[in-house]
Amino acid sequence: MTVLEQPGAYHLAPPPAWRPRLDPAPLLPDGEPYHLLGTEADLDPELLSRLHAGVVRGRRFNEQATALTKQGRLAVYPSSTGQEAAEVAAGLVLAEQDWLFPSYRDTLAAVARGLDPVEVLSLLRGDWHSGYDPRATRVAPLSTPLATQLPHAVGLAHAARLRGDDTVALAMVGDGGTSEGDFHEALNFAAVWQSPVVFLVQNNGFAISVPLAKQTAAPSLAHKAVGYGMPGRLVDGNDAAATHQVLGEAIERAREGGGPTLVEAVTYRMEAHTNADDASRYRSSEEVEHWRAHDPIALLERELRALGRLDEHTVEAVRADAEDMAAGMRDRMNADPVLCPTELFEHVYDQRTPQLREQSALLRAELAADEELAAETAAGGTGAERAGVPSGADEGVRRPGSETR
Amino acid sequence: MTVLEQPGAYHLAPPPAWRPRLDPAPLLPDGEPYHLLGTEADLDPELLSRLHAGVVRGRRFNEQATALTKQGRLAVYPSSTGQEAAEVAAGLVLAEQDWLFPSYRDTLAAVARGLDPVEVLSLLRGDWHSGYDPRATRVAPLSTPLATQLPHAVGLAHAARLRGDDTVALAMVGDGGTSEGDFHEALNFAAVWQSPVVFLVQNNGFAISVPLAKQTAAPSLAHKAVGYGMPGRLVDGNDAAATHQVLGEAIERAREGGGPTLVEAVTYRMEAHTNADDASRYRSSEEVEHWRAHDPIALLERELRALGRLDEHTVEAVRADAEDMAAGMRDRMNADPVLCPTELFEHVYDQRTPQLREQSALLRAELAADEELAAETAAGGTGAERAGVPSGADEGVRRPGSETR
Amino acid sequence: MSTVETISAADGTTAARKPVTMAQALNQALRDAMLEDPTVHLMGEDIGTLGGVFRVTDGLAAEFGEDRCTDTPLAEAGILGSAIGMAMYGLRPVVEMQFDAFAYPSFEQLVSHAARMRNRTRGALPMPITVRVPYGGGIGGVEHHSDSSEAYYMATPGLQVVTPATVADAYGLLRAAIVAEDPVIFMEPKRLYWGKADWSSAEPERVPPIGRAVVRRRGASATLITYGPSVPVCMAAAEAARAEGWDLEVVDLRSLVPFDDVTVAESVRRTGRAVVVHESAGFGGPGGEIAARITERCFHHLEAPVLRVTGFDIPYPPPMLESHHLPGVERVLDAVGRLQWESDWTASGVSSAGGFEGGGE
Amino acid sequence: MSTVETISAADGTTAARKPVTMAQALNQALRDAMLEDPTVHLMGEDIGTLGGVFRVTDGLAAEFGEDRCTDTPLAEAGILGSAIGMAMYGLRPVVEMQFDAFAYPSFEQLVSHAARMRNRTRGALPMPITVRVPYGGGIGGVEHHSDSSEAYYMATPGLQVVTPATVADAYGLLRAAIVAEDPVIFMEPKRLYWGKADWSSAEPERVPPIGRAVVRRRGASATLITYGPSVPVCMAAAEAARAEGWDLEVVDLRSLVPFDDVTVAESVRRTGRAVVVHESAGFGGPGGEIAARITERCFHHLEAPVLRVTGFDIPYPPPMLESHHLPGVERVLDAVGRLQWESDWTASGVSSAGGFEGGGE
Ligand SMILES: Cc1ncc(C[n+]2csc(CCOP(=O)(O)OP(=O)(O)O)c2C)c(N)n1
Ligand SMILES: Cc1ncc(C[n+]2csc(CCOP(=O)(O)OP(=O)(O)O)c2C)c(N)n1
Ligand SMILES: [Mg+2]
Ligand SMILES: [Mg+2]
Repeated sequence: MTVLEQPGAYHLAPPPAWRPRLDPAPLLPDGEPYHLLGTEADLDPELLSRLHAGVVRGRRFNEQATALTKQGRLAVYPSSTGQEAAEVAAGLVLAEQDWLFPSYRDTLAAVARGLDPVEVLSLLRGDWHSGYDPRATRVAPLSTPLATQLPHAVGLAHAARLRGDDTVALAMVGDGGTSEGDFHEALNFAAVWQSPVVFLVQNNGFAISVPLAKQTAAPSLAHKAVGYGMPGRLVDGNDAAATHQVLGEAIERAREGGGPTLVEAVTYRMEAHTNADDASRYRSSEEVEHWRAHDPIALLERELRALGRLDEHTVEAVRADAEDMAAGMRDRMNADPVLCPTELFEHVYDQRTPQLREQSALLRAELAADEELAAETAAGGTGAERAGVPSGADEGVRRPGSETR
Repeated sequence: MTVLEQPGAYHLAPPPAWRPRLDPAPLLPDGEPYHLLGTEADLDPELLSRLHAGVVRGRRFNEQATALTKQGRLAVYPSSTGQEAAEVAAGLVLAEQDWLFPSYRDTLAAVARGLDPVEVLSLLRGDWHSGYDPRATRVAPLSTPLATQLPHAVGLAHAARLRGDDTVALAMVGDGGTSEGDFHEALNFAAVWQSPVVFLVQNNGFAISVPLAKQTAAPSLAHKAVGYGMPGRLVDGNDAAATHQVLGEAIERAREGGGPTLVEAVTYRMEAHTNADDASRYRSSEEVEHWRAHDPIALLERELRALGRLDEHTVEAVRADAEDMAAGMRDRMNADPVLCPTELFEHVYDQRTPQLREQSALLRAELAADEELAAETAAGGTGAERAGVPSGADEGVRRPGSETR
Repeated sequence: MSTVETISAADGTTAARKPVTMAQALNQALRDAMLEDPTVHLMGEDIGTLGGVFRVTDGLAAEFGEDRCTDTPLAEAGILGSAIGMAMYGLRPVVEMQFDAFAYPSFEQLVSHAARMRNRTRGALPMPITVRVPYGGGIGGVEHHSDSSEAYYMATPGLQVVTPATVADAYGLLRAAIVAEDPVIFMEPKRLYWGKADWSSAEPERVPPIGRAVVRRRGASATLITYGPSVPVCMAAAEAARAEGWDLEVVDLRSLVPFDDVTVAESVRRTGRAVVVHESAGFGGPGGEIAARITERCFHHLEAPVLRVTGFDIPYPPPMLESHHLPGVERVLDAVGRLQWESDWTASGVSSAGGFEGGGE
Repeated sequence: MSTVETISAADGTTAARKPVTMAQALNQALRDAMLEDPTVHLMGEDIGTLGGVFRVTDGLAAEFGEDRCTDTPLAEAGILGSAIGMAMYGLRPVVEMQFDAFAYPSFEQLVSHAARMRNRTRGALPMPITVRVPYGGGIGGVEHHSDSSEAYYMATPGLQVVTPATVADAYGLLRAAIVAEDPVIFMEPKRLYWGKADWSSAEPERVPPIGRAVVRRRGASATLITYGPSVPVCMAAAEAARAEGWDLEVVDLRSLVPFDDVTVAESVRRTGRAVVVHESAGFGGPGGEIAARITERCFHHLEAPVLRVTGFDIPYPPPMLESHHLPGVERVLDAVGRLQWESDWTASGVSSAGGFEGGGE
């Protein structure tokens, strides 16, 4: 029972598992968000111009998408106005073989990567859950359940590394999403596996109505990196050049086998959470105005102008390009999408089960009966009435007053 | 679109949400686990004696429980041999009004707190899921799903604070459990709410067969505290005095409104994961021997002896006390528990549903029929045969070879 | 929805009534529960300052303070897990899950702890927790915003599962859920949130307790058994069925657990035919259990097998296709038509449908 | 278990056979799948060095390296979530959940992603993931180690749910699950892990594909419909029933999703009577769906309602009481006795049992 008899036990060196295995200092983020615009830093004007065109297009994209909600052409739109710098930097920084894992707010990052705006908007338009081919575009579907896409990014990056590919995954999440268990599990797996993945947290101050102070007591979200043994970086998310650089460094580090990085981009959501949200319920317009003065477009334009790379002609060209994109969106989104109701049964499994075959036949029969009926009577019953829901359903989208996503 | 026209935007101070809100330095744990035994520290001999009696009893408890598995009296036992210092410190450090949230390995902490060993062993004996009254003892049921008890501890501590009580919750978890999402969510809630809760991670080097290096890449588990904005402490978990002191400080801090603390106690599991596990599959006996030299009982005895507080008489008394406890356990555990099968229906809901009333009646009728049959034939059929499972079931417990909990 | 409202308004109280939405009645129930019992605490995402994305908690943080109506961090397991701890300390938490599918992260806490803590501790730690889950579709919600998840909860012993279809039940059942000593999954049909009925907040009418179904419409030809968002659909179907000469009875289950076998069996024995209607996917959904129970209890009274009209066995569709998925009046009537009426006895009927090689193409 | 083994061994191959446990056959299936397809990756807790707590992955890390048989951190959502990402990149992950109840933390990843990713992306991102879940009781496991969680998975469109009851099926179905293009929840009955049958690893007998039920025993009086751990119980019951003059047919479902309506309906139409047997709680469990489907398809062939013999509607009991909970031979025979045999036609039968006020005391 007692081990008194064991001589000298205590004088042995404590076992090796004891000591912290690495110095935390290099993992800690800076005390201030890193920024480049407006500093003396020597910046690549080509890159700045590309970022500028991107954020201008991005702002226009957000405006157009919001307008489409008013016309009933989108079920809902979570705008990234104010956050265009981080969104565009994320979309532009990746190499071709890299993957992007956007959250539901990050349509813009996908568009900046070059995806078709209309395809990216499928989820929010409501014609299908995801409208682009993730393998072809190397953009995962927009993730609605918060933080759940982060383990996917880790798994994909891990698989790529196992295969010997030099693919990196960039995974995006909001400040609110960092509270989810999946955030924790993803970062831990990534660090243990040294997976080539970069986590980009856009801290825009709010999770719907909940301010950061109710979300975390951490010194910063970037400080969470320490607990996983990966470096944390804090960056001015409205500074497109700084965000692009920090992400780029993290991605190259990952590509070279250096493992994951957590990047916190500090920014602000200028609009309400979605078009259905009323932000005046939880924040002051002074706060919003304060941030308007730190607009990502203005920051870039000031810099470009100082470099002599922005004249009215360039501004006009960039604006025209953005208008073109918006006009295209408008035209194509105003056309009703072609829908095939029995497609509902096509992709549930690789092969339809016998049960789904039956159900598909049932729906097909109903649709045929409807058509017959419609042929008979001018103003015949439609699928919507069949479903016993209020009319209006056939516009594709009905949203009761305060419904938010 | 462009905001070129806005003059001077960039010269406004960046918004306040930007800066890390507190200095991470005070949150960081020491580079070495804190220890007291064998140092020049001035220690309370009374406390050392209590801790010594506790760890000796604890070791004996573990031995006796393991022996009971061999006799088929316990379904399984996860021993805390080697970890008695942390277990006993946790059990003894709490004030009467405080709550303990043990994990499945922490029977010993509950026993050290004063609970009846036989009641604490119910889960592992298999007569009921939990054998003591958590409200009366202020010990939550042993938690089997890892880390799930941590949010409970936070909620309870939060509730106590809302009520104005000075209750603190001490929640225990293993190194493996820190990887679960619930660990993350619990620590975050506690920090945001500044709940009076202390998280004690016993880092015993393994989660069943998985070594710490496959569990985390963090500098230490205590470093995870930084990401939540709470202090992390690293302590020698085999040093009962140091662990008791670090926990005591954290508890008093919590009691006074200072919020939560994460404590990592570095220790080692000397036995296999449970009696059903074969540790030789995944670790060397050298490693085990290395740790045997840092035995928690030996550390205390050396200190007490140096203080002149441990003579053979004391050792004998402590040993006798432990033997008494073990004998009591043996006697009581060797008696078959009185079981009432229809109790299965009694606690599912506050009131049995009509369906459960029917099912209870069915079982009662079956039991009555069995009894009649048994009365008729000397070697009649029993419930076990009725259930169509191999005989042996009535011994209460059958474990196939490698099944582990 | 008007049919149901009429019914709920016809139960008879005298106080002044005015049109109230289901969301408002739920809000009132929370307010009254908080006034009556200081241990009632509300927790969830955006339920404080914002008043919830459906405004069900509107004004409660202002009235009772943030400690009693708390915006939590964004973590559902953390919310439910800390609610369990609060209940251990004697509080009575009411949790809001923002949408059906966002309750899934809390599944382990729900199934392994909330549902079992009382049983685990022989009654020492009851779990008087109400989990409010806005559920179901028909609101044009994008993916993950229209799930019908009740089958998961029904399959979990230790949970009660309750769902209102009328304004009066919304108030009455939520009050009952909050005072219940067991965890109640309180499923709020999203598309009925803005349905109005005349109702008096000063003198809310009494409703039957949890565990009791209610016959919403008397009929003699067949029984429609339903709950939540499908109740108005069935009421409309019963109305439309009159034209076909069918007099349908409609049973609103209200409580899926405990299940009211008596009311259901009494009705089906009387009518001899039954159709179970719900939005949730059919396979493995609530309807199988319900149909099986009816058959076990009413076999010799049945003129036809109990049929089911449910959502298809598919993930909930995107908004533009959801109308095809939701069980509607026509689909209910089609099923009623397949109940082997005397006139059809020569036809092959349902028993030849299905089968592994059978079906569509 | 010997009856079943005899049956599985009777399917007829010629290679040398020797007694093999189900756990060994599963191990062999994993090994063969890994040899055949380099994209097969195993992930889970303790599956590497230790070989899994049930030793099903024994030796595979040594043979294929840690990258293909990986000990993950202890986090089930992380395991399944990263498996999803690996599948997105073209790998074919096989995940081990250590015990049934420890799969719950991964519920959101399973339901909201694994089950829906193919559908979400119109087939662009299939999810060929196998999730191995040791399930069920009868092994003296303490709380959380004996859950039967199949009802949750059955209610989730997009998942296939498969469970073997014989050594040959353990091998054959696991191979089929791994090559399937969809997520398969592969439920391994814990208490059959050590059951042995003569089997040849060199020439494993072919078994019917996923989606097909198998008649394990021919009979004429009534059909027992069952799966997984209850198959041996039903075989024993059928044997015992001969003494009572009943000739029972036993259908082993093997695959709960997709469900084999043809085999089941064919059998029940022939026998006219059916009992569904499973360990999982009855209410909201698989049996309700199965009974309802049978009734829909075989109504006019049924001499009695389809009955169910299942676990009680309670959390799984502690080890010392589990024998009372598990459906056993006697309970199955009691149910068969209530199938309204001609001789009983004057008695009241099952249809008067139950009801809200009814039951016990
Ligand atoms: C798991 C989960 N819980 C809840 C929600 C509902 N929800 C949608 S967005 C949102 C807030 C997200 O905040 P944040 O992560 O900061 O991202 P942001 O909206 O600011 O981009 C919430 C609670 C969800 N989508 N997923
Ligand atoms: C959620 C969950 N997943 C898996 C398990 C199975 N399991 C039981 S103990 C254990 C290892 C625990 O390791 P650790 O947290 O370090 O505690 P220790 O056993 O070392 O005390 C595992 C994986 C579990 N109990 N709960
Ligand atoms: Mg945010
Ligand atoms: Mg450990």
